[in-house]
Amino acid sequence: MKELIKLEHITKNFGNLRVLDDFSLTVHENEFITLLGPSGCGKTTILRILGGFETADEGKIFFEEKDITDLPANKRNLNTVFQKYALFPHMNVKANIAFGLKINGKSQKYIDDKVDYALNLVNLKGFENRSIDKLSGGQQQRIAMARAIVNEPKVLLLDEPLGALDLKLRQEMQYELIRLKKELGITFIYVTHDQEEALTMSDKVIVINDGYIQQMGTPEEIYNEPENAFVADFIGDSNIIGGTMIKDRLVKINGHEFPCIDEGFGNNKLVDVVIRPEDVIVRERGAGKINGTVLTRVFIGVHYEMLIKSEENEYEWLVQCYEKYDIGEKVSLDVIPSNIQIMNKPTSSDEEAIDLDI
Amino acid sequence: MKELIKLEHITKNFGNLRVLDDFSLTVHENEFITLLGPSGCGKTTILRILGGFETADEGKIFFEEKDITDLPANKRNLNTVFQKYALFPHMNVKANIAFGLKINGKSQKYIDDKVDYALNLVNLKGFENRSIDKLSGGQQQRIAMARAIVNEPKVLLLDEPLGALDLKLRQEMQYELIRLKKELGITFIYVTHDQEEALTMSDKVIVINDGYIQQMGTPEEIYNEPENAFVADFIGDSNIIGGTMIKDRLVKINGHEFPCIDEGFGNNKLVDVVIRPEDVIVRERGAGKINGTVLTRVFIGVHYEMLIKSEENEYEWLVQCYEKYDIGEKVSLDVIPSNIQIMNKPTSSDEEAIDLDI
Amino acid sequence: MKKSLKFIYIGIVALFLYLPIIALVVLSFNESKSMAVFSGFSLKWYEEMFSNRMIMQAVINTFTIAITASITATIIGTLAAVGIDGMKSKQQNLVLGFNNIPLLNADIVTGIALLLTFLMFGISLNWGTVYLAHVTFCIPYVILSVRPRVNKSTNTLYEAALDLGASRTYAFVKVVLPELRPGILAGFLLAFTMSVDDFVITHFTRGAGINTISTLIYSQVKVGIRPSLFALSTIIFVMVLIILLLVNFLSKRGKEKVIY
Amino acid sequence: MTSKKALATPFMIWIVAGTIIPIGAIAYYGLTDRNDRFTLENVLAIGNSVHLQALWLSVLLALISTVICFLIAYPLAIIMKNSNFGKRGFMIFLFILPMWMNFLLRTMAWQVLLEKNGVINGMLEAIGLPGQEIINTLSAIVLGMVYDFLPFMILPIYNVISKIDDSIIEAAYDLGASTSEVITQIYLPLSVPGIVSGVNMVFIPSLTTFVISNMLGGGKINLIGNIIEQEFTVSSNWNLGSGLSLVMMLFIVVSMIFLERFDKTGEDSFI
Amino acid sequence: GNGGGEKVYIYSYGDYFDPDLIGMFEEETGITVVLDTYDTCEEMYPVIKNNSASYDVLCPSDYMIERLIDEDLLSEINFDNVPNIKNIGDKYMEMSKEFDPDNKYSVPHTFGTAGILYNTEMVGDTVIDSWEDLWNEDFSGEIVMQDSIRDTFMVAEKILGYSLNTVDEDELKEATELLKEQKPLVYKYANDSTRDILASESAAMGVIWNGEYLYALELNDKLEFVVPKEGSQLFVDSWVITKTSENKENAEAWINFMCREDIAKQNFEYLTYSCPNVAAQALLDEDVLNNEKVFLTDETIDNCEVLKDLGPEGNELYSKYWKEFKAE
Ligand SMILES: Nc1ncnc2c1ncn2[C@@H]1O[C@H](COP(=O)(O)OP(=O)(O)OP(=O)(O)O)[C@@H](O)[C@H]1O
Ligand SMILES: Nc1ncnc2c1ncn2[C@@H]1O[C@H](COP(=O)(O)OP(=O)(O)OP(=O)(O)O)[C@@H](O)[C@H]1O
Ligand SMILES: [Mg+2]
Ligand SMILES: [Mg+2]
Repeated sequence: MKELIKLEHITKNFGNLRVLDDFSLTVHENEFITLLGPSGCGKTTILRILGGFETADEGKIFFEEKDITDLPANKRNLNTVFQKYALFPHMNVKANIAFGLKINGKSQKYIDDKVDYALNLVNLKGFENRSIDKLSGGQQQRIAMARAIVNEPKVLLLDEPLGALDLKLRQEMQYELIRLKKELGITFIYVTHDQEEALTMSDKVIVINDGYIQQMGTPEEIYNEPENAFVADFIGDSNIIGGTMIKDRLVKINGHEFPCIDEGFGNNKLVDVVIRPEDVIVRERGAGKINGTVLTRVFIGVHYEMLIKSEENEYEWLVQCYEKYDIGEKVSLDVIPSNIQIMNKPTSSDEEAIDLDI
Repeated sequence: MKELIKLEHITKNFGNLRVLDDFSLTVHENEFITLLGPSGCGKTTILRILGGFETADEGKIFFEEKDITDLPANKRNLNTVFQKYALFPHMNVKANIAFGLKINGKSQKYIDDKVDYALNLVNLKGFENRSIDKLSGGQQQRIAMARAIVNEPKVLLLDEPLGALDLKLRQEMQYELIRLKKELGITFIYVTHDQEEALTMSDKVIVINDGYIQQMGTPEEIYNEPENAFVADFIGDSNIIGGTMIKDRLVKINGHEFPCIDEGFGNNKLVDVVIRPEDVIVRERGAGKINGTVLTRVFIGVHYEMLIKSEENEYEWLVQCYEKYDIGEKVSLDVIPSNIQIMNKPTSSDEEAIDLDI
Repeated sequence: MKKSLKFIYIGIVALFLYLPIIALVVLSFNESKSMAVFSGFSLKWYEEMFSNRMIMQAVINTFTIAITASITATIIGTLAAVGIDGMKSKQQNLVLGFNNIPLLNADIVTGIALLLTFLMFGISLNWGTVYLAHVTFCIPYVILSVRPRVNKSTNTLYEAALDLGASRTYAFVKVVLPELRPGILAGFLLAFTMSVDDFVITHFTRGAGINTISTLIYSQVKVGIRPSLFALSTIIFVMVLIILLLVNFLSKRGKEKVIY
Repeated sequence: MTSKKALATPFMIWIVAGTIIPIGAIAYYGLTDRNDRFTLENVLAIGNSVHLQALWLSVLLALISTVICFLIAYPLAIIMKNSNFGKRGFMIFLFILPMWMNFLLRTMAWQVLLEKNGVINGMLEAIGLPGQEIINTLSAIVLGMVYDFLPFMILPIYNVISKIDDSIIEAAYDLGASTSEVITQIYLPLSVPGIVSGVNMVFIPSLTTFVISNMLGGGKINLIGNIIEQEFTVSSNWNLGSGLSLVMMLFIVVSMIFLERFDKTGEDSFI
Repeated sequence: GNGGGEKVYIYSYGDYFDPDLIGMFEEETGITVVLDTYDTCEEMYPVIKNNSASYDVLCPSDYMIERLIDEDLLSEINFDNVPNIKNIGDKYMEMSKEFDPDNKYSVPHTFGTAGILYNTEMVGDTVIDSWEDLWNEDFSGEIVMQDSIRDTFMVAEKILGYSLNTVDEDELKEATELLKEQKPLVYKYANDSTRDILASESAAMGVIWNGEYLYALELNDKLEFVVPKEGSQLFVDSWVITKTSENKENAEAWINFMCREDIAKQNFEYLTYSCPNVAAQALLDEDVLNNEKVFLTDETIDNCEVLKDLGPEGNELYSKYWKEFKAE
């Protein structure tokens, strides 16, 4: 895939606050890239620098190998879908969508066709003359998409476009976005702090914290092989336990030895071990390695989620399974080797963040 | 369990709009009851009538067998936690919590102790003198709880108390609420439109639509045995397929016969069949009854979610499983009898709603 | 627009607004009584100002009227802002329409209308008539400032207080009022400013010997204003400047924004 | 809640006593003659050429000053919106503060500044420019109107503009609009409520002023305000004065209709 | 001190007596003075007529006093309480009879006439001695006129040779036309501020009261004053007491006080308007007393006319033409 956008060594300060520190990123054509990170980590700032609404203190931005660092927003061939849609409240649906085309002096015929096409695409045919305040959140969302799409940008920047919608609608719109992305064949750079959303939608997820890239990869890589405790914790409820790497492919957790598949950590090294709740196998007492007692149990739709307190060292395991165990029941826990994820313990907080330069 | 609250034949109109129609409900002591329904179905209205902020056009409300229909809000022994917290912005945390106690003329000593106790309970010790706007959403939420709790109400009404929080925080607060409920031993009447939340937290879920009770039961009952298509659809992504009940314990779906466990629908009756996505078993081609092709696949954290198109009748099955199948792969689907849920087809839209009177 | 261009623009507008004020301040230190010639620096007009009873009386009248009228207007206006919120929307529109009348009406028409009313009811013009007139034109400003703050959230807070056992009055005083405070404060200040600055309505409704600073000045416009009035205005202006700066400074420390 | 409505009772009483009855009083005087007989003469007197001329001149001057105020205030409001937050409060302060110098004095100060041998001409001559004869002309009156009422244009417009979400402006740029397109297609239509109330706050007082024309017009120019005032003070014909005032109220009705159209809530507009 | 809350409400032209006198009066009598001022008698009239505000003492001009008497708005002065009336010259009491035939209602405060104040340097060689000089196009934009109905019409009427008190519509029309003709030449229609405009040399000549002359001279010594040869208006401003006065004795005390010779002298020195108080005149410098621009010669006085009240129709007529002239 061709390189489309390149951010090189971007640094951005707000007053004394360094929001981005030597941040670099390459986006390829036709990717669906998601920037994922907790609130305040600098996601919006990256998008705003890309969109031309904020200037970086240092660093360069390239678009198709041209330096666009100093190009104003209205000259960039990318469009943004804003978090709160930012639809023009004084125009109707059609005028909103046609705005960019009018500015570019397209013919009325072209505009009409394009608006029709876009409305069709977002499943809102017949909404041309609605006024904006008569639309539901999800509809506004789609109009914002349509407004951006008609300009045929090479790249669409989306800043938490679903943040304001409720769960059901959010799920629907996620499918909608994936469909659109496929039909249009353009690059999406998507910002969210919702890990589920990031995993569901993207080709590539970039986990950011404190202006640093923590990990970058496909959703499966990020979920199954988090590179550090931050990612592991942020990407889902995880059991993160201190352990000792006895030797390659053998780790000791809670005093019990578990075979695993990781190598190269050295012998008898302290490590962090990540085990997903759904990967913990609950067995009858004696049938597994770690003995524990069920503390709490809730039904969360598909399965039960339980806290099981290890009898050896009080660690409370978060466990998901389809079977129902009663509170107070004594059970045993086990994990298969491939579900054990080993990570180096960070030696300093600085090292915790991995600054990737791709 | 003792009966605590009884709503009898409540009817409420706003102008021409009938929001509640002959609505009746009994709440027992120490229950965690959740009112679940789509936006605008009248959930808030029920709570407001209970709280004394709205008067019913018809019907009566009993509290411990006393008629409180005409009692003003400030005389009712129940407290509300409002959707957006409604903390008093000009008072600090302590003054907010102490508000109700002051009004009741409690001694300073009592107030101090009680505030301490409540802050402890919501894990916000040491926050006494913080001003409200210096609290995060989750913290505000907890203070709102604390403020209600100190008055030792018999019943706590909660109107989407977690609606404004983000996913992660929402999950944390759900645990917090369950814990509080247990420690306090009081009745919770909880309103939400988030089905997951309802299932996670409640002893009893009441699904409402258009001011009617659609179904009432434990989370498992609601999830596993929805009584009509509305409930089935609302409670989770479901495959709802038209089928024919050949005879007791045998249903025909997509032209294939499946054994099931439901009885009493008669022979050769048209029914609706509900099958949860996670209950559909994906097998290699030939190993299951229904042949299909994988249309889409997304990774949603724990598992993959796929749309699989039946080759016989184009129905698109929503399927969740842990194994990864490629798009375009040809597979077969199967379901075990206990996971097939049979429902009567509604004959009129009126009948769709079951008006329960308990 | 370039940044420097913006500053130049703001600078020119500010100069336009402040030029007359600078001229007045300078003239207040003029030795001569005539505005035409600056004949040397002197503080004599400041002395005269303090010793001139008419001026002092006008100052007292101006501020007693402004304070009492704007307090009255603030009370009535605040209650009204909340009350209007409880009305049906048709009724609301009607009441707000009437509220707009004194705002939009020409001062001269308002003044004359009030004058005629007082005379029709045989009320002899005096301090009280000026006060009533000022309350009348101050109320709309208060309502305009307070009303935007009376919204759903105040309503919820009010209900939350009731829910916690507060009586209606207690909830209003302890919860609703503090919530409206910034609007009330802004409304009060606005009403106060308008009252102090008013000339036309006072002109028509004042009674014998009831001069405010404005009417005193007007009575001298044709005769030639004595520079002691410049001195007076300079002092008031500087005092207001200091007070506003202090309020802003203090409130910034308290993190509460008072714009004005 | 019905009890809530009751809170407005004092205000309703005040509306009746302070607004409705006075309007009634003006109508009574305006529609009767000296001997309390009903007549339309005083209202129809607006058709008298002297009055018409004054009205026409008043409308013209008020229009001109309203337009000038708008042209000054609008860019200013945009600049104020875009300046960073700390400075914003300061700027509102900057434009409100002058209102604390008595407006009669400020207006009069222009007399001093504009006098033929006044400060401004002195400065112009010092830099070699010809002196301007502004005082006692229509220009001086317009200048006075612009000066006195400019803050009333700035504040409502600023108020509305400052509430326009930044992201809407950015969205327009994002879609390729230039600065002038953003102003004409986004700012202007969105600030209509502020403009309408600003125009009202400037046009009506300009239309009816008698003080400014008295002080800066050199007694040569009679606006409709001067005529009404003189009917009350000099000519003692209160009936005629009231009749003409009734005519002026027509303008107010018109502006109320405008306000109603563009600013339904009445919230966004003033201050 | 305001012993026992005794008060007197005075309503007079602005800046028409020395403000220090108020303090002295209060000191001596314990009566508190409440002062209010007006610009023109026309402004005062409706207030008194409608009794919308209650004043005790007024200081209007001749014709207005006549009108007030006609409309029964004044009360007779009890001269037992005003012994200092003796200080007022007979000549002036005689003049007063023009509008107060029995001398029952008024006590003269000042008198004087209107003339042209001009800047000797700016007018150059032109001799200024006629009202017509105010129509001289050479001084376009440098002429200041009075801004008061009767005083402004007076100038035109004098040029046309009509009476100041004419109510002949044709004559008034003619005067109006004349004034309209002059309008483009006029820098400003002003009242007492004419003095400042001339002092600052923003204008070359203006109509002004002779009482302003001395003070103007202090500000600018190039100024000169003349009473035009066509004759002028003679005015007498007198103290009167309103019908509705609630403090009549205090009002009389005030009038009596103002008639005391030392007070009248002090006031003259402040105001420089000619005072009819002969006892005070006796205390003045010879130069001042002999300055015929301040204390008019009998000849000048004879050439002048006193304003009379014109009755409602007359007033309405003037008002109508005044508006018409202003509207131009
Ligand atoms: N204009 C600004 N001035 C000062 N600080 C700013 C500004 N914009 C952003 N910041 C700060 O920079 C940091 C990063 O902000 P940014 O908006 O990029 O975060 P984010 O990752 O988008 O967070 P969220 O998920 O809450 O939107 C935050 O700490 C924020 O407070
Ligand atoms: N004060 C009111 N006046 C008129 N209609 C109202 C009023 N309050 C509620 N309604 C209407 O009554 C219906 C039910 O409202 P309610 O607030 O109870 O819904 P809800 O179930 O709480 O919805 P949500 O999940 O959106 O909070 C809605 O259609 C709403 O528009
Ligand atoms: Mg953001
Ligand atoms: Mg609700």
